[in-house]
Amino acid sequence: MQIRLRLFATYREIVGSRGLTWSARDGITLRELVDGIVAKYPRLADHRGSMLLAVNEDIVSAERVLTDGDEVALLPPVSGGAR
Amino acid sequence: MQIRLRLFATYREIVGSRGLTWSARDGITLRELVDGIVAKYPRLADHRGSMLLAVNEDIVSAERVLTDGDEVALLPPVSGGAR
Amino acid sequence: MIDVRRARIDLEAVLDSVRRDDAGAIVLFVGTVRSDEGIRALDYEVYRPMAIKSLTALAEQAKEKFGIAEMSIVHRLGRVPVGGDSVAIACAGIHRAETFAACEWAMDEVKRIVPIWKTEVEGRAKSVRGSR
Amino acid sequence: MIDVRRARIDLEAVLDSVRRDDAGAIVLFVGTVRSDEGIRALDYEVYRPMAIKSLTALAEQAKEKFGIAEMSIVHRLGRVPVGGDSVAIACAGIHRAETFAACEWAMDEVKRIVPIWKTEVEGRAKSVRGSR
Repeated sequence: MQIRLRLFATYREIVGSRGLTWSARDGITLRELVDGIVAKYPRLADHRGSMLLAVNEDIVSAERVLTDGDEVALLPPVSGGAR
Repeated sequence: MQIRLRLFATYREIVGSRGLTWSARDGITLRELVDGIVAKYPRLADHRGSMLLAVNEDIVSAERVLTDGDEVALLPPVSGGAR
Repeated sequence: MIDVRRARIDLEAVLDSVRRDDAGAIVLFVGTVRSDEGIRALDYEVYRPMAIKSLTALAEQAKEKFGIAEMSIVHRLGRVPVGGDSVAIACAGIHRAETFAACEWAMDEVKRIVPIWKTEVEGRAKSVRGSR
Repeated sequence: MIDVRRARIDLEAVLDSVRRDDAGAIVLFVGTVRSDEGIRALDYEVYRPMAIKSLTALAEQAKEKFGIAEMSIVHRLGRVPVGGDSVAIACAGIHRAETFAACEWAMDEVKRIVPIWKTEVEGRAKSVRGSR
């Protein structure tokens, strides 16, 4: 199945893209998906502890089972507002 | 000597004027001046406890000795801002 | 900017008066005339020179007490209809906690010590009101 | 009014969006890009649909939590130069204590949970700067 991936700030810089499509086996969990992404982009590994995960614009747990067409976003810690 | 008197809000309504000139003997204290004003406008008596007194735009004590030409303001409790 | 004036308060100008490149937080408080049974407006009466003096002192005190960069206070005088702005306090600081605190403190002080008095202006309940 | 936008924030419009005749207190917070050694601007990046969703939820939560009447939040995205406004939160309530509290709480939440990230844009120190 196809998962749409969205990347922001530091993660975008590491991966070199704002968004890409990721092929995954059916029934994969969010955690397994992220394992695969980190394996391909090892510089993401340092950020795993502070990474927030959203599926279809909602923050969800890493145990979430993904479905074809889901939009998964890897979110760095936020820093809105002024400096 | 001549004292300029300024009145606001409730006090203005009681006295019927925003300001007037008051003749007083030399060396009079602010307290004595107010005694005279209250004697002339007895409806001010109820307000004496909450009345603030200013001479030449500064809040001062009732023991202040007045000088010719002083501007004395009788100030009701303030209520600026919105309701 | 410290002012007591008859004209409408230009909020954008009040905000701009406290802007500084080194102060990243601006807090503006606006007090408006709230609608209430039978009230059409408020009349503000002021002892102007003393009010200006005490607002100026208050802004200086706020800067010292809270370590903020700038404060402006503008108060209306005369008649302000329901919905109109009667007072605006803008405050700029480096951090937001003290900027909020300074603005709130200043508004409390305005109500406590600045020689401004208000009178309610009552409106007769005209039958026209029911048609709204 | 909840918005995340590239265009300059119209503060007067943000204020007007929370006005209500029965709410006499309005508090506006404006976060601006603070000048700092070598910084020329901040670049704001946002996960827009999620940001809009979380700002909307946040304003609703603030209304419930503090009993205030209205809240608007507008955040810039893209490049904001030093001195520019990056975020505005306006809040209207009946009493000022909770209106201040709601506005401050909302700004803390924006920084804590809304998916917006900033990157510093550094400027080379040009000799022109010395002429100012």
